[in-house]
Amino acid sequence: MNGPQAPLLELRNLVVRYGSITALRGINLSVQAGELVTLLGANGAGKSTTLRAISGLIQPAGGEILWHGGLINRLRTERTVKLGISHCPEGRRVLSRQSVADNLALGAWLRRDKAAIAKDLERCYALFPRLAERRNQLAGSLSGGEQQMLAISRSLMARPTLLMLDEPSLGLAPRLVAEVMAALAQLHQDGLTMLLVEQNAQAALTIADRGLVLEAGSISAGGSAEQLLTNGSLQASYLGST
Amino acid sequence: MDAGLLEQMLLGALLGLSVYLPLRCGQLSLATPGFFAIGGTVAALLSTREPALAGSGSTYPITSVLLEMAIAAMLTGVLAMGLGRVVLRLRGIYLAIATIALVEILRVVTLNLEFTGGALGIFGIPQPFDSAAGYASFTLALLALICWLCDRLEKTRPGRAMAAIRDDDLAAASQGINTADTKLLAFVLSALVAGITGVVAAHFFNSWNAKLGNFDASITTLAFVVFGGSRTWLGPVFGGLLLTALPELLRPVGDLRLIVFGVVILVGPLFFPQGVVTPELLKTLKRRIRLPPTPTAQGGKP
Amino acid sequence: METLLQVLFNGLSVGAVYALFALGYTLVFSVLGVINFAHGAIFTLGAYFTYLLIGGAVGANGLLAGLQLPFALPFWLALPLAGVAAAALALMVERIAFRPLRDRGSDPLLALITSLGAGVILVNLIQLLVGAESYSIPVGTLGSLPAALSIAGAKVRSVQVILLAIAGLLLAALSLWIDGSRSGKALQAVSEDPITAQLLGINSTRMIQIAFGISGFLAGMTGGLVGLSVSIAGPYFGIGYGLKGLGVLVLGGLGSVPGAVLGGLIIGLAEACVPADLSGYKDAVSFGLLFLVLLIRPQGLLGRPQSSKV
Amino acid sequence: MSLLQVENLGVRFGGLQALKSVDLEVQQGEIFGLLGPNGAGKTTLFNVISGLTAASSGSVRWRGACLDGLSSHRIARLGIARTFQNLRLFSSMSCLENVLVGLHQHGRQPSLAALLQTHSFRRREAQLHQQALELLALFQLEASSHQNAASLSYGDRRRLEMARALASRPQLLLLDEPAAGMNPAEKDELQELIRRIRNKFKLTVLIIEHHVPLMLGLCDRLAVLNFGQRIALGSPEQVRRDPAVIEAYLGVGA
Amino acid sequence: MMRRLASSLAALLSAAVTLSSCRGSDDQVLVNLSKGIPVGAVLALTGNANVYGQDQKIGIELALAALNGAGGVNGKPLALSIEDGGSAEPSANAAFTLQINRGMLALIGPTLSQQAFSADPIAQRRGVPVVAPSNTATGIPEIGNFISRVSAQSSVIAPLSISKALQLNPSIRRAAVIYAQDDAYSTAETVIFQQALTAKGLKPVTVQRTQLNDQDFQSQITAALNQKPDLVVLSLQAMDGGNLIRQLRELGYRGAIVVGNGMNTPNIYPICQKYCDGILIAQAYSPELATPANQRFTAAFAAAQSRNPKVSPIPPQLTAQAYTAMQVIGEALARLDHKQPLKGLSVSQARRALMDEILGGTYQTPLGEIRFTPEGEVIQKNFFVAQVLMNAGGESGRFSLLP
Repeated sequence: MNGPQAPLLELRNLVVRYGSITALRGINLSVQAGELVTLLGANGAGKSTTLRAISGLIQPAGGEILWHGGLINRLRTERTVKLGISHCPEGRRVLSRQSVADNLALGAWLRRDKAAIAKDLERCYALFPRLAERRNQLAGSLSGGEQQMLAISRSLMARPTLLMLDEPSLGLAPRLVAEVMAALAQLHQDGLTMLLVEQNAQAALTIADRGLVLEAGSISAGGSAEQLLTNGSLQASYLGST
Repeated sequence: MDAGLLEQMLLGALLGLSVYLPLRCGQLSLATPGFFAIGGTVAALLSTREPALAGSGSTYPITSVLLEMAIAAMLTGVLAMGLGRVVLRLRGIYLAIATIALVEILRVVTLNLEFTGGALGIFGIPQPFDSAAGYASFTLALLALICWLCDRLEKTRPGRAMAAIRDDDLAAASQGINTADTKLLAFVLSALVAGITGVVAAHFFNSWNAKLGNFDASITTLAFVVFGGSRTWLGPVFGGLLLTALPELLRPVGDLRLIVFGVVILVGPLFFPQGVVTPELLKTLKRRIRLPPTPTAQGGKP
Repeated sequence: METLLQVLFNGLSVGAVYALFALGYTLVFSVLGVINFAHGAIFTLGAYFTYLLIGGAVGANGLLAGLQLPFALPFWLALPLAGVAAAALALMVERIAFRPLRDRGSDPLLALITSLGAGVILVNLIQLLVGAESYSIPVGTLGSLPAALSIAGAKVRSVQVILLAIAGLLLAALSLWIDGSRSGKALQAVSEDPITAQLLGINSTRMIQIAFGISGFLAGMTGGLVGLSVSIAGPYFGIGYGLKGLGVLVLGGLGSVPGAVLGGLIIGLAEACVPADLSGYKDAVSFGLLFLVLLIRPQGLLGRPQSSKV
Repeated sequence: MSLLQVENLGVRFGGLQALKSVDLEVQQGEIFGLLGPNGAGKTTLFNVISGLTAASSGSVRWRGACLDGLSSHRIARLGIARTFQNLRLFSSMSCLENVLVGLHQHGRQPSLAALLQTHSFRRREAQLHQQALELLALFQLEASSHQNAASLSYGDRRRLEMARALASRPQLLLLDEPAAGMNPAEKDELQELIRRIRNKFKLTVLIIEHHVPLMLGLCDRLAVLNFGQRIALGSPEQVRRDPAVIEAYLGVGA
Repeated sequence: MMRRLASSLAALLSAAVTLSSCRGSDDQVLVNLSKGIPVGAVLALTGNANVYGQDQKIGIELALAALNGAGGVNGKPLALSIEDGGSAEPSANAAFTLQINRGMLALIGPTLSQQAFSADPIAQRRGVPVVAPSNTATGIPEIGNFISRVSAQSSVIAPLSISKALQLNPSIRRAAVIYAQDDAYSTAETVIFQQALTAKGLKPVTVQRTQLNDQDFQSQITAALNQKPDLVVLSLQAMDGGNLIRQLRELGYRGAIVVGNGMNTPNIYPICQKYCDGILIAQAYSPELATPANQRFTAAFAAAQSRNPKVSPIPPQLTAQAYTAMQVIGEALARLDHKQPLKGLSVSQARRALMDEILGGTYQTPLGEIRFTPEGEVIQKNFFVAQVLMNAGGESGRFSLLP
């Protein structure tokens, strides 16, 4: 541990390759405790790859991933989850053949504190009341929006220090996007640190503290959410005009 | 190398091609030993029971062998066409198991029928060649012909359609490819190759019985393709030649020979996940030996 | 005329073995989506382990000729221990033939061949070490139990009743574990989506090992039990079950635990129903049945339909 | 007569009603958009039209003729081509070969000619290659024509899939989320491209896309699906103001 | 590019064909005696028939030791080479060819009749004497003039045991027959058994079929028992036969059991254990035959097995027949060498002359005195019917020769 000023998560010059293709060409970023940082960019820019490298699903080819200042490059996924990094994957990936309650119970797989788990379960149901109504339903029978809520809740059940979300708005009706973003804002307000990957830059920047733009495996721009929202050139090429 | 072993290797290569053809359009069919057995039984029955075919010379006439091949091809072709319509609706491992079930049913029926000789089979099959080298030359010519056809197939429209189905059959269907017919074509071709191979094998083995087309053979022939590579016809040919020869070449290690054989088929896929012969390997080889590009073989690519 | 009850007994006595065999197959299939062709060899080794643990001696033809353990365990202790040894062996097979492929994300088809290779190695290793001769567990091993039971005129060997009972017990235990326990749910999670399971902190590798371990344990126990019922017929003892087990597995539905049991019992019963005059067609009947079921229900009786998302 | 007519279409998967009595008519030459959240049934509708999924009730008509029960390759040959939401390229093939497969139905040759590689066979093959290269050029992919499709960038793969679909010379092109994963600049380009190919090839386009501004700007008419039902139909302006659409899809803030 | 590779592959293969076709003229060279007189065996040491090959290997090696111990062939030792023929035709053929190319003067094998039908013609064409130690199917010596066997066909042995059973219990009326239908030996033998039964007015009340690899016979047994038989006749191999007898007895059958030649091995003792007791067996070989040749053989066998007290010291029939095959070749070689010294003969001359010697001789073997017909069929003087007597614990037993 490098002292109190060390960021919660820091990437230094992170490089990731898939075979001969270089997906990340030296990424630097840091997330301070309590921050909501959003990672923007087009498909194939390397956003998901960044999350996968942090959670240990893929091994970086170079650079460092620091957690509380300590190197976690080579940790397997279940170890990073144990450290408090929870990765809510793209496309929701709920376990469709298990019930909502079982999905949530598996979210707390590494925890043994039964009482606290029960309390967290109630918190999730409070955050997304629709899940409570459907707790005994198979996850596969939920609508897209409900599945996204389940995926987020399931990640929360691990009681993460850092929640990483990969495109939570993907394929949702604009109305539901607003609902999910509101829930995320609520979690942020409660003090949860988040790293949010989004294509819907507008929606993400509305709730984020800071944003970074990834382009072809490198970070091309960054700044506070307000700066990015008002930056003219970014506005044109990344944020679109809604 | 001994001509007898070479002949067995060539037969292995042919069987490898028979498994390869459906696999080229993504169909894991293990029916090859069944069609092989049908071809063998046809040859065994005709050559031992049909005096008209025997000819007058000291050896059995080649023309009769060719006739047997034609009959075997017709029989396996028609059978494959009928069965294919039914089984090719299945996918992946389910198709594999359904075809294994067919092979087993065929084996049991052959075993139970009187005229196929029951457990003993049919023996005393006449010889069209007086040496193994004669067989090897004939089979080599047959293999060359079938390889040439496979090569042409891969470079033309039906071959492209097959490759497309293997990559993604829904997308292929959406490009106007009749996936059912194309799969059936591959299945029938596979059956023809296996049936014809069976005819040669029956003569070469002098005798024929139900055990020659069984479950073990299904898996072994699959190993030829997986080991050799399933992206180009050279793969199964290579796999068939090598894996047939290997147990024989390993005789000097004595009691350990099948253990070493097991190690080879265990380790092979670990080091060559795409099989030993891949299109990439061929490209690299080409660069190594600096062959000038041959435009026709490039399929007309500039 | 055979009574219906007798046919039922005959079918169940074979079917129970098929079911037990297929249970181990299906467990590995459910998590990895591949068939472990070394399963038959592990079953065989389970039988040999049981034989050795009850104090049996190795014959004259292998490298281990004359070997005999310095102790002789009662059968009831030897059987689960043989299961454990077989489980250890299954873990080795997983390590050597499956994990390297998984680490490279290779085509699952390759695992068919690597596990086949592992099976070939094991079978020939057995032959090298203990020879090809048959070994038997002594008839009196079950103590004072009568050799056969007679119920309403129908007869069944006691060994088969025990086999059936153990098959039932193991099935119940396995179902309870998979559907009722936390780790069972985690196993299901791995089988549905290994990546997500990892993201939840589930160690996929560990769960796959557990599946292989249980599968090997079941195979070893089954091998020992069948060895109690019939002689251990040399290194190829389990290979015959390999093919039949495959049929059972697919008939019941790949990856379905109750399916494996249902498939085993159905094939056992179907074979028992073949009249004496046609008994030569027994195998054709079971595979014909499998073939028909596949055509009508391509996913097997209790399997989940394959779907490809567009 | 409209080019494509969807009448009272229903699709049921087990207990799930994916489409409920949907009616649509697509006119020759128009760009028709389908909006709706994931799971609303948009892709299912595409699958029914292209023959990958069977309808449980209702029917689809193409120039007045019923398409029910036709397999997808027959439908493709009638002049309906599509792309896929999750990109279904032939990943072991080069870009050129992908497009050549798209030309499948136009490359029929006598098998004997193909075996013997007769002069006419080679000339015809060369022609097909030429056509494929032209299509690749249209989508700025000619430079990577020999590259493996799997190695292309995401945007290029999307464009290659459109090139492949166009190779069959369709009259109706079904585009399933063609802009997914593109940045706004690319989306703008795409909008232009779709208009251009519509005019060049005299196409009718049926498009699914989530990006509402793109759809409003591109489409002549739009339909909105929700839970398998059509909840709105009309011009972009009409749809945007439709209270049912705002309630179920867009939300009040939009 | 593909075409280049393809054509080089084709060239390579054609070269291999050409090269290999130049072989075979080796038969004209002189017999290579540098390592001893070359004799080959091809046995099923792997695959399903491995247990038979294993038994045969012991017999051949014992005979080799006996022959060479007695000075070999006029002072020259025999050099034996054993190759694994697997349990299928392709590997048996390959092994035969390999042995022939090595210049072997005679071959023993292969283990199974099916393999013999495939491999023997190769030896026949190349003019290599074959002495089959275990092929009992009809038609083996008829493959050609170079093929002979020391394993008597079932037709001569099987009826004896039926007569004996009826002699022991004249009240037998209902016979059930069971055989393995995928086994060449079993299917041939059951026909003989059924004819013998019919000849005695005992047409089988039921015929049940099994498969070689079957282990559970509950269905066949209960179906047979339903016919209330008082005699069960089995044509099975040792493994399945042993299992079937055990299950038959466990399911309550008390009547007589007659088994065929395939179960003539002590290997059945550990399989059916105490239930083996009392079965009648037709034998082409009896360990109790009191001739000097057999006593030498059984003593040698017992000595070889003595290092392992758990193993039966009594030789199985397959071992005795394999021993006989080797002995026949050894003695024929000795006679040949007397007439025409091997040193001066080409391989093909030696082979041809050896075949004549084999067929011309009379041999005092563990099987008793044997000779050959001109076709190569064995003429065996002694056939036996024995009854299995197990000891009290059911761990071991013996074949007690019936008068």
